[in-house]
Amino acid sequence: MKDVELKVVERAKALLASGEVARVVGWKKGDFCFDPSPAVFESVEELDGLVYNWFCGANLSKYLIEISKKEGKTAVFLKPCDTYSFNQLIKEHRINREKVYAIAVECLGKLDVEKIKAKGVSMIEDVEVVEKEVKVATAYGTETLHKPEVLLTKCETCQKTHQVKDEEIILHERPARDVDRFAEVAKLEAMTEDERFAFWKEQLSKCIRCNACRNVCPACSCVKCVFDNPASGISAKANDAEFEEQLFHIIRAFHVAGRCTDCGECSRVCPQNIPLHLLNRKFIKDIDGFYGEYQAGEEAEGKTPLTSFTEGDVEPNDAVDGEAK
Amino acid sequence: MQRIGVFICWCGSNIAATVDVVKVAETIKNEPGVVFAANYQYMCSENGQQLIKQAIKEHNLTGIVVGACSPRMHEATFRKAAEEAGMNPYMVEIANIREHCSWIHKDMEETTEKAVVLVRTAIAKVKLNAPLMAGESPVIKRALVIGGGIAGIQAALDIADAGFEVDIVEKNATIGGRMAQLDKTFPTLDCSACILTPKMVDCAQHEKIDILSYSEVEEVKGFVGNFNVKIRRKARYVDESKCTGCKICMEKCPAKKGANEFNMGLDNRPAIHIPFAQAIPNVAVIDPEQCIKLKTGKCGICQKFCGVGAIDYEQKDTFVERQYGAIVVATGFKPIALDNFNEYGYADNKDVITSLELERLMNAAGPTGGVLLRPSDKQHPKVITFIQCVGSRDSSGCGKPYCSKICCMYTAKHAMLIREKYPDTEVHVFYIDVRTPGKNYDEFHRRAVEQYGVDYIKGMVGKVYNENGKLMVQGSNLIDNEQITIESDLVVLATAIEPEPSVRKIATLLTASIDTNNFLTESHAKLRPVESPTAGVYLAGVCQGPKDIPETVSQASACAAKVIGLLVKDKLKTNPCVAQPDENMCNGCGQCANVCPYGAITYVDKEFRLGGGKTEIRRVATVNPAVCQGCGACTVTCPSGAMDLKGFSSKQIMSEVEAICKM
Amino acid sequence: MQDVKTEKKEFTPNIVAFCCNWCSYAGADLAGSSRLSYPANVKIIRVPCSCRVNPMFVLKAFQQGADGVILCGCHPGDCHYVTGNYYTRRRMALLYSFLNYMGIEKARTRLEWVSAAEGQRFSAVMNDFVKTVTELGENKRLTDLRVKEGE
Amino acid sequence: MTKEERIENLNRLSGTDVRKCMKCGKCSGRCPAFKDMDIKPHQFVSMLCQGKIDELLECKAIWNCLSCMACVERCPRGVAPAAVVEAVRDTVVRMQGKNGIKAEEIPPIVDELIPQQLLVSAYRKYNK
Amino acid sequence: MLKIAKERLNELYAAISNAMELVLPVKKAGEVNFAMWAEGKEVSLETLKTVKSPKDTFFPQSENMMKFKTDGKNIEILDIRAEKAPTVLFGVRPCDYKAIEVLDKVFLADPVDTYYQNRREATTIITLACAKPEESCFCKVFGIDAAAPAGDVATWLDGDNLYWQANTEKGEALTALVKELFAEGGEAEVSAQQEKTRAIVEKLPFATLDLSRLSPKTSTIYSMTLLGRK
Repeated sequence: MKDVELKVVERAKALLASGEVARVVGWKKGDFCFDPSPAVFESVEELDGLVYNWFCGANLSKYLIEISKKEGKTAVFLKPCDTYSFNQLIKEHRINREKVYAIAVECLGKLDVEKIKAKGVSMIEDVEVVEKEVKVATAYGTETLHKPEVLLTKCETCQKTHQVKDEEIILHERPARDVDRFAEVAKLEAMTEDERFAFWKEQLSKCIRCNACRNVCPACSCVKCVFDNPASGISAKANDAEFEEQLFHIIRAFHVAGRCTDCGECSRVCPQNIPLHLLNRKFIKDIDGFYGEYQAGEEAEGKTPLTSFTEGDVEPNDAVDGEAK
Repeated sequence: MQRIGVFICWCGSNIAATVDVVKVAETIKNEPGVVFAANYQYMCSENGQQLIKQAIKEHNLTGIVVGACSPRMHEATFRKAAEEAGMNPYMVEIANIREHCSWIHKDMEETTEKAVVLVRTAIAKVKLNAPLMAGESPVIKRALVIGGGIAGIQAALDIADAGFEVDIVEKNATIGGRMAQLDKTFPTLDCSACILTPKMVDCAQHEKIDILSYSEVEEVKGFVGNFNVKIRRKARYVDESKCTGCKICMEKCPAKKGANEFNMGLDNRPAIHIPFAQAIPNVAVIDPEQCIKLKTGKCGICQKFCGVGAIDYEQKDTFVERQYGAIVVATGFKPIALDNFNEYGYADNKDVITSLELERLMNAAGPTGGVLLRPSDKQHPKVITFIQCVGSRDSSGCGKPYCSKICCMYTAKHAMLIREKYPDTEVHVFYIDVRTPGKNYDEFHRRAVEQYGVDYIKGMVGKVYNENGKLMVQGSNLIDNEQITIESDLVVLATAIEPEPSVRKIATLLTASIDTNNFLTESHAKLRPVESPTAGVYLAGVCQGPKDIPETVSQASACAAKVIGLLVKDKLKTNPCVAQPDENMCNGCGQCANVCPYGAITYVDKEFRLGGGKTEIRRVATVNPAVCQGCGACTVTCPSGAMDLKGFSSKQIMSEVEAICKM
Repeated sequence: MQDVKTEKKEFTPNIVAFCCNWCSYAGADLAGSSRLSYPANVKIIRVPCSCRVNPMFVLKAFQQGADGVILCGCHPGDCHYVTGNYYTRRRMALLYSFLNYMGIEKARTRLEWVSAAEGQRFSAVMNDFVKTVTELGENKRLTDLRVKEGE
Repeated sequence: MTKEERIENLNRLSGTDVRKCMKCGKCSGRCPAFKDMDIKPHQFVSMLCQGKIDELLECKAIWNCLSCMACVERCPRGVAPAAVVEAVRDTVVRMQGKNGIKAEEIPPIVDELIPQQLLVSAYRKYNK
Repeated sequence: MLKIAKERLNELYAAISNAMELVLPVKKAGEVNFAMWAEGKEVSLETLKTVKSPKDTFFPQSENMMKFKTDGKNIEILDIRAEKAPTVLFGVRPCDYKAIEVLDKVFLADPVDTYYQNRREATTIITLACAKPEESCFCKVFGIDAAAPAGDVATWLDGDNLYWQANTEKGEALTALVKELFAEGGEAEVSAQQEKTRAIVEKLPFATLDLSRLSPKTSTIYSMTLLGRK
């Protein structure tokens, strides 16, 4: 992974130095090795702080909404899943394509530090991954973990490829894999109504309305969100009753339905670890079932499933779990 | 603070019978914001409206709620009354406590409670109403008539006589429609062509009328007063301006085997032909499926013999785009197909014919030159049996559930004409009920029975079968409780009629609502029978329901009156309840334009001032109020709720929901 | 059927119906004028087109104590605004399936196409829907209990 | 069983709504067994509709009906006269307490006079 | 110093919640947060940090401030502040307790927030010392001794016992209620754990966090208000 990081830093410095771009969007080193955070680099010196390691899970495309409005071009590093969000934002005229230089960067899956800590590993200093083995160097010695167990949830079912690139930095080919990303959703659908209600009631009751999911979601980037707008009738800052917990997540999932690229950021950032991706994936599974395979963000133009129709669409009364019952 | 007046209508006893109107008015009196509450027998009456006007002035009300019948009935009335009293007409809300409450619930306590809730809901909405000004849009002083039958011709003539330009778009090569195929017409028995052709000539010569024959409507955009219609001029392969109608080409054309639709396929016609003698425009047309030149490239005889060089094999469909203020639909009808009725043996016996085919056989311009001969062996039929209600009044799914209304009269006409011309012919009519209502109709039918001795048998025919050359018509005679079989030479089926199938496409183009039998639905069965719910679209003739010629003509004139009433106006009030984006919240994401059926939404880059002197250019949506019809599809697609609908804003509907659920 | 006033007021559902102005509202009027009764706890809100109904309204209705929400519109192809009901059909198909996924009984939400000429059908649909929701009982899963107790 | 119950039972057994009949007589017009019937098919429908069932229960016609369904097939209002005849016949048989027909009883009574269809329908309906 | 066997903690919780409402770290759907205790709830004292800070009990995201009755046009307001039941906040980490102190400086300073005050007075805080601080802990920088927390009652938890030391009258009053469940002693085990904890705290990466890298203006505020000033 270090070779890729070197190439990333080198390209970033070259682009910035040559003046081809006015700034570079990447990940900045945090206090530890496992907490890099998205950052804008505007000078070559700053780029020393640029990192690309096993914990760079953040999706950078959303930051380009504001940054692409600035003068001059912006270079950005996009993992395969980020490119779908990038395309979707171009389709919605939120990012100005000409002002962005997209560098497709290789990704073999990112790690989840909470899962590593949950395995009892602490005082982490460095991480190295070889094939399926994760070697975690800590103050108490080196631990070896099995990669699939500590991957970010969104990477467990990832079959994504780069959709857009002006340049690419791919040194290792990713082995193709066949994973059913709807397995969890199907499991929930198989439950009885009461079980499903209990499951979601328990999960959503944890929600503290910190809006992290909304603030990180590329599809959820309204200039003024309906929950912040008192005139909308459903504006609320806190879930003071059970209904608000459901209302917030149902409306948010509905607003991104047909536009969500399943990038998994919402689940990654939720402090209460609510499996929010299972909500959006339900809509994706239904849309695929009712109206045919559709992956948001594959193209940068055209209509989404909710702004198009066919004469023979399924009737709502019999439409359940992707089929007409 | 809102000062709201509430008026509860008794509607005579329609509401007062099951709703305690006094109690409703009392309970509503102490609703927050209500300063005046009254109830009256007839709110929509003159002094009912006077009560409103007086209350507005006296209590200087800011909004009023009327608990009465459906808003679709009197919303306009109460809005006009409020306007005359100086209040903005859109500060009026109606609570439907008749159709949705008093008429459908029995228990007094329950209906009163519901009435209070419905009125409270209307109050919740009116509190959030904003005064709206109806916009205006220009009216294009030209009408379009789709269909050139008697309905279309009559409507066009009346409109043109009022001085407005009219375009008639006719699918076939000539106008005249179904009536041109008839021999005589009831109840006066005067010859159909004699009363139709003069009107056709008037149309042709009227400087205000433009006939677009052999053409179809391709696309309709816009709305009442501003329709933009694209018309496809199908290729005739004959130049209309040159052809003089001399018919030499018809004689010379070698491809004679085409089935002559005008004579219901009973005889043939050449590939190049003029449908019938008095055709308007009197111009030939080439049938591409039958013309040897167009199919194989050989021949071209008609071009050689044409004295004026009007034939042009390269002619292609052309498109014409025109603007209209109003559209009259007069697409007419056709007899239903009889595939589901093989018990009458129509498919396997040439001598089992439909009434329209009989019209052609009896018509002088028909295949037998007006002499009634059997299609099979051209013999004169001695015994003719008529069978009524073939396919009509049939709810089993094979036919049409409705009564086709005109068959009893035209069968009586046929029976009388046959008995009069050929007195030796035996005529029998199997019927379920003879339906001849109206002026001189029953007397007409009785003449057929009493003066011309037509044998009417009450009972339906079970089946018709061929036995050594004779047509055996087996049916029941309910009066004598017998099953009888009549040996007949000719069997005439009074076939059910249905609207022209192409009307379905036109209904979608005009967003005119249409029922399951393909008849266009009128705006109100009794009060607005000739208008479609879609503003600016009018219905004439059988496209709206089965009717005979007198009714069709009167409906056509009624349409003309309505169209003239519309075209006289220079400006039309447009619906003010249109979409309105809030630029500060708009993401410019383009989703709303995807769902707008009228293309009313466009995007512009606009400069916004941020804090500290900085500004920002953002792409925002704008709505053209003249084009937007206020459906609201865009308001739901817009995630941030920037797009809202005036008159039905999200906040208003939310407050209605809250008022309804508050017990 | 004996109407016992005294016995405990057994559960009567509270139903919110969104009806489109051109077809289903006219169908409701026709049901009224033909005196085709349906339970009084169905209350109708008029919207220009079925495509005007935002999932927020459906959820707001449930929050305020509705036990069932039904959305009526023109038959696909008959919509006065040409394509309005096609979008409604997709939106509600996804919303209803999603609510069911969240454990809300599917029978509480319903969409029916009723034309202006189908007064009979409108009354039949409403009677059937009230029966279904009554069997389901009070909506306890998607509601704001404080509103219910009149807090 | 009172008369009302009998009428109600007949309506239920026939599975058809006799009030939909518009009295056009097409069923009788198609009935091959019309001549041998004392009560004609259209009369079965109208008499059940008016509740005059006593004559129906004594009539001979219920045994002449071949169940050929010619009347049902073409009725323009979707009424099924043959089903009414069958309901009456069923009621008559039940009233007599006869318990139907066993398979082994059929061979001896088969001959070319009795239409094969009659036996099949008898077996289908009365083999309990 | 009192002590009680770990196995008997449930009895302690039951005893406390008879008298007052008991709020402590409860694990629900995989996450630990402060919630009302009830029989059968999974209490998780081992989890170092709950997702949300316990200060919520004093300053919740949303709370009913008043009730009103309407009949027709007139409205009647009902005050519900007095209804606050006495509460026990159990298992508060030393750093969270410092957070509460910071809030006190804001809400209890004039003009006093009566809602906050109402709750604060009705609540007895039982702090729980840390045994295994994590690498991201920086309590030392703010003068917090992870091994010897303040609060109405201080407690320590090791393998088999919970050690209990009341510090204030409120603490004494609560101790009186549940005294019979406890046994005397445990100072030795407590001081042993304190040594180990303090040793770990020294080695933490943020032990000597240099606040100056924050802009000078903010660092003075931190030092002035937080570091040990009462």
